[in-house]
Amino acid sequence: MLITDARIIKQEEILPGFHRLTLAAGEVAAKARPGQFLHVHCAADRLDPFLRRPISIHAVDRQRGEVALFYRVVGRGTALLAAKEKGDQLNILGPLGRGFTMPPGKGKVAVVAGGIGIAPLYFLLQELGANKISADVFLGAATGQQLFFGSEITGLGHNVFPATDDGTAGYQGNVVSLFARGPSDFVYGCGPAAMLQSLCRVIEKHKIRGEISLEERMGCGVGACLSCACKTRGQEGNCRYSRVCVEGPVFPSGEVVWS
Amino acid sequence: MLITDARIIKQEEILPGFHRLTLAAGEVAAKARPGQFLHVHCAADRLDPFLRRPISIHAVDRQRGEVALFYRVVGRGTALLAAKEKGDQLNILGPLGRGFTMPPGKGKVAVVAGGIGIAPLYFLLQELGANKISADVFLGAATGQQLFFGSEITGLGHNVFPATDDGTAGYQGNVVSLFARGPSDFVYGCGPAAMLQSLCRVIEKHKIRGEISLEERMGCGVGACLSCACKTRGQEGNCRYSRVCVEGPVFPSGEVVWS
Amino acid sequence: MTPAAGGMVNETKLKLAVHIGGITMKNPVATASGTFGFGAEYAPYIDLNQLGALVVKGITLQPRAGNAPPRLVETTAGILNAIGLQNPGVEEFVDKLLPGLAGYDLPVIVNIAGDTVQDYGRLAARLGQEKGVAGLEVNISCPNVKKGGLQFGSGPDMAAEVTRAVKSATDKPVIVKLSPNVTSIVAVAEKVAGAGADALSMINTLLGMAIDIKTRLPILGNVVGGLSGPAVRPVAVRAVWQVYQAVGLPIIGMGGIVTAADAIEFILAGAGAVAIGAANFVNPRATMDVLAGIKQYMIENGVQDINELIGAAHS
Amino acid sequence: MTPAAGGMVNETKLKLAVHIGGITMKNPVATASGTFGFGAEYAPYIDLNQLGALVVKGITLQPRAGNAPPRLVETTAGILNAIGLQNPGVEEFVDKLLPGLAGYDLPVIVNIAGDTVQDYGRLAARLGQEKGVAGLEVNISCPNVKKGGLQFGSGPDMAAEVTRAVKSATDKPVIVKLSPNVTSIVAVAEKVAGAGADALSMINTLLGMAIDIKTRLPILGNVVGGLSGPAVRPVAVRAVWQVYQAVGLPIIGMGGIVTAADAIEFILAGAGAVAIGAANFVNPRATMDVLAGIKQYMIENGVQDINELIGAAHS
Ligand SMILES: Cc1cc2nc3c(=O)[nH]c(=O)nc-3n(C[C@H](O)[C@H](O)[C@H](O)COP(=O)(O)OP(=O)(O)OC[C@H]3O[C@@H](n4cnc5c(N)ncnc54)[C@H](O)[C@@H]3O)c2cc1C
Ligand SMILES: Cc1cc2nc3c(=O)[nH]c(=O)nc-3n(C[C@H](O)[C@H](O)[C@H](O)COP(=O)(O)OP(=O)(O)OC[C@H]3O[C@@H](n4cnc5c(N)ncnc54)[C@H](O)[C@@H]3O)c2cc1C
Ligand SMILES: Cc1cc2nc3c(=O)[nH]c(=O)nc-3n(C[C@H](O)[C@H](O)[C@H](O)COP(=O)(O)O)c2cc1C
Ligand SMILES: Cc1cc2nc3c(=O)[nH]c(=O)nc-3n(C[C@H](O)[C@H](O)[C@H](O)COP(=O)(O)O)c2cc1C
Ligand code: FES
Ligand code: FES
Repeated sequence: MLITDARIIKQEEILPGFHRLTLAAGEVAAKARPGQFLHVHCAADRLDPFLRRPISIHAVDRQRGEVALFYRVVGRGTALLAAKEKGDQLNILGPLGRGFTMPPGKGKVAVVAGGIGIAPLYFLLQELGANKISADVFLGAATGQQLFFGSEITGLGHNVFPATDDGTAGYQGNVVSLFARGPSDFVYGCGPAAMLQSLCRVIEKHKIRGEISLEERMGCGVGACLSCACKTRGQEGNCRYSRVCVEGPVFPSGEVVWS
Repeated sequence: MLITDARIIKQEEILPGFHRLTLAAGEVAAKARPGQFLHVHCAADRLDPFLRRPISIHAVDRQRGEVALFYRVVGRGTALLAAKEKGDQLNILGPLGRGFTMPPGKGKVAVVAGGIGIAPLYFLLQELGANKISADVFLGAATGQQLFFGSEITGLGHNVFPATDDGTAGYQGNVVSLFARGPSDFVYGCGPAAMLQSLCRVIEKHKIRGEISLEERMGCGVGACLSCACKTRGQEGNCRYSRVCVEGPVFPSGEVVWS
Repeated sequence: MTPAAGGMVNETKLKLAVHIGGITMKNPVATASGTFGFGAEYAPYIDLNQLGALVVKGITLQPRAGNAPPRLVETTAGILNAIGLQNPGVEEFVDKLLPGLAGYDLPVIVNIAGDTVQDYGRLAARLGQEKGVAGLEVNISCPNVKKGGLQFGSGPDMAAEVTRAVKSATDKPVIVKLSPNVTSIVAVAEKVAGAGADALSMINTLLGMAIDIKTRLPILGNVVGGLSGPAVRPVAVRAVWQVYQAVGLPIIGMGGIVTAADAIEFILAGAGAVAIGAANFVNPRATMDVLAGIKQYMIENGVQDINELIGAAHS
Repeated sequence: MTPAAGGMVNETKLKLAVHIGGITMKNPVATASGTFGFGAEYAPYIDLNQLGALVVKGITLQPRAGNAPPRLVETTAGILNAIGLQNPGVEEFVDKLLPGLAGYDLPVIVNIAGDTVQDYGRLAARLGQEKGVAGLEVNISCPNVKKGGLQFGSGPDMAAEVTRAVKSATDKPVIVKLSPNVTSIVAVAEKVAGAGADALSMINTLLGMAIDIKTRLPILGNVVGGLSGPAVRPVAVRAVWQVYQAVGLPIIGMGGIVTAADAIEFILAGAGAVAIGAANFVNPRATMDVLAGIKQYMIENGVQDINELIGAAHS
């Protein structure tokens, strides 16, 4: 819950359109939990684009007081972010939101990432690794090139199972289908809405449990504006709109109501 | 009447807040006449600020195909312009407007500049010099430091008479009062509205002739929107609104109706 | 409606022509009145023949001097203007300006404004005689004049009366230009349609103002002015959407269009054509860039005929 | 009026307090309803005690689920929202949320909205009993709900009826929040004043919409939404200017305020206080930054008492 002018330490274009940005932000690094996000002011010198952009915390180095973001350039805000250079300041709000919880028992843990969905999951994998929990990581991408951070994830003590739409690497097809072949006891997921919906179906079918990280257009990022509504099911089965920025972005898979 | 993406060759901060910008723009250099202006897109990548900014053509080097602007940072547009660097592109529209005419006879020529008003007059002095016409140049500024281009103007074959509000250089006081001590036969003026108005009074009183360059807020810069209205007196003494961007920015001193 | 699956489009056979209340435009891109002068001002920058239509500056019966400066102030992503309908009057327009446009192959639409209902009728009668005039755009929505202007556009009945006066004075197609400064633009549109308008255009500017905190005075000579530019686009798209849903007339949509994507948003909302206003000031080739972008969108999305897109967002 | 010549101002004795229809604000900076939650959301970022007033999210009699997402879309220098008045209902508000605000030293203004005139009266009666409520802001201008909302704000008579219903149900100060989506905001303001309102606030959002050109569908779940942010500021300043000139009530001005300069523009136009809306999203400390900038302006311009600036642009 900080407003920080963080210095950019590194801006790497990992693939055209995919950037990793490393910030010097000691307090944020100390506080951040996997699944939380930063509300980033991509262009503090202008009124258009007007709003901040939510970007997950991708990796944290508490020793060095560094926080990394991993993002895809899809519009004006992310393009402005990508234009920033080492040494520039970036105004960030956060860490915000409810992150992932640690796996409840000793069961098998899986992590399912679709495309840029690996962004918050990587930080989770860092934490799981630090807690000596080894996960099966299902990495999905359009094409082999976009299977990011495979070796780093292995290095953290996890097993990587790649899937690509075009079959250029690993399993050819949908990453959820790959995961569905031998589901685990607890699953973490992040990726496009359609992928998460089918992941939730698999989770339900196999009566296991999981947590998924959602996206919605955000205004404030702090729970004040009610813009980031996502339909959820309460204890008693009644539906309501929850705020992705405060009650999420991570939700127990069973809570999310898909339309 | 060109739209050009011109390369910035030089961006010099002559004094804090006062910049000279040199552009590679051969066609513009070839066409430009003293007193004309460019309609400059200070930030082509954004919608805010939205409009172009009119800036006079300050100097031209036809051989090298270069055009220089001299401007003061007063707001967002000029601040964005000042942030541009050598090698950047600048989108310019022009040369636009009606410039100065050459002196009608063999009489004594004076040039009266108030502050940043020297911007278009310098190009005029280049042309007068090239035509072997030597002018008395009355340079006014708030303080001695801001008496720009004195030695260059002498180098062009003119006589410089400085005036400063604080007396740190030359005559202490208003540049128009200095000029009024021995008015010439034909006068060119540019500067703040109040200064031009008093210059016009002197011109009228001494029954001489002159041309002054006006400013008004501009939309299109090409005569289409009627934003840049300035009250003028026609042949028959009737008043109407003229367009500073097309009928001006240079007007015969007697045509301007001051309110 | 779901988009076509980016299929077979013959680029050379793209159908761009649209029909706006009896006026055929070779493509849907027009100029917005008051932002493009009388055409000649932009002829050095674009080939006017490539425009779908040229809508000229508002014309009144008598010459008008316009408002005292400043007439323009930039606001966030927009501009406020208070020109005050400066124009040479209809006679000088017909004598001196219209003939210059005869050489171009494009419909010339004349924007007209009056102080009284009779003025509108007289202007229509006078301009109705001119072969060079393809149609009239009736400006009942100018916020920058003391008399007339907005007053005609804000009451549905008054708007209908002006429409009838114009329609009964001429056989030329009549496009009525609506104001967004009303409680219900649909109510005005319905009455105007009932009064015989052939088409509608929208939006004129939003009433706004700006104050200089240094002088502590309003900036515009006229105190209030009309807001246009990208800032107002969402209001304009909504107006087109609502009116398209309620009224069967063709619509020329405008308000903040800068790019082809903006123009397509209007077309999907229900505009049969679009007009480019303030964007011309920034990019004198804006109309041509928008047109090129529309073509590209059609090719990429498998749209052979632009008419397929009109109102397509009403699923 | 010409500005004072930057004279003797005692910085420690700046007079910032303003009076809005019976509510004393220690400074003129409030929060805009719906953009600041119930205060707690921003407590980590600013000291709420420093605010002139806290205006909370719109409250209805019954809980409301709100509209289907997407509820927000960014436009050029603005945002469109269609939240649909999601709120826990007045009882839960009074039980769970209001007590949390008791510890703060600032007037809490509750924004209320109803489906019927009776709803407004009931809400006023219920909230009128609560000591923690300093005043009511009557939202007759929400464009994002099917029933009520804008419909109450667009007709002057309806607006007056709602005002009377609220006034007769409570002794608390009543601020009526006006919509810019009307032909004459002055006409509505006059009727509302006549019906007994203690103050006015303006503007609520402008009705707008956006269409996704890829899907060819409206972006917002509710199709249309309310436009706010810097884009609308000129419209809001104009509304304040016009109403200040015509009606004697204190005004809370809002719409696109981001900086202190923006706030001062509203105050010069006639606003006795200002509210910060969408700018909070970008800068959670926006209210505090605006307040600091107002103080600086006062010092630089020799203004000892903020009340000297209210309406000062009406020369
Ligand atoms: C909690 C959270 C965490 C996120 N983490 C990451 C991350 O780690 N890395 C990353 O690359 N992205 C992440 N995103 C997505 C990221 O916020 C958007 O890509 C970004 O806001 C787009 O901004 P832009 O200005 O570049 O695009 P815009 O120009 O705003 O939009 C580009 C396109 O995306 C659409 N769009 C924009 N925002 C959203 C949205 N919220 N939901 C659906 N469609 C949208 C627009 O309609 C448009 O088609 C996250 C989002 C949320 C809510
Ligand atoms: C024909 C012409 C030639 C010019 N030549 C030069 C030149 O050579 N060098 C130079 O430094 N400047 C020149 N100017 C002035 C220059 O255009 C403005 O300084 C510039 O547009 C300000 O832009 P900005 O975005 O920096 O300031 P803004 O943020 O737009 O405004 C800053 C301040 O200036 C005021 N302002 C802005 N534009 C005008 C205007 N046109 N008239 C009166 N007040 C205004 C604003 O209200 C504000 O107080 C010229 C103007 C014209 C019309
Ligand atoms: C400087 C200026 C002058 C205008 N003059 C007229 C006019 O004479 N008649 C008219 O109907 N509309 C006039 N308009 C309104 C435009 O035609 C158009 O409706 C409006 O600007 C919205 O489009 P835009 O946002 O693309 O500018 C004028 C607009 C501007 C900016
Ligand atoms: C997300 C959002 C929610 C809003 N909710 C309410 C509301 O519940 N009641 C109300 O009267 N106004 C509501 N408004 C309008 C604001 O209070 C304010 O009038 C408007 O946003 C203009 O101010 P701004 O431009 O500073 O945002 C809301 C605005 C936004 C952006
Ligand atoms: S973004 Fe404002 S409540 Fe979530
Ligand atoms: S700026 Fe448009 S007519 Fe001069």
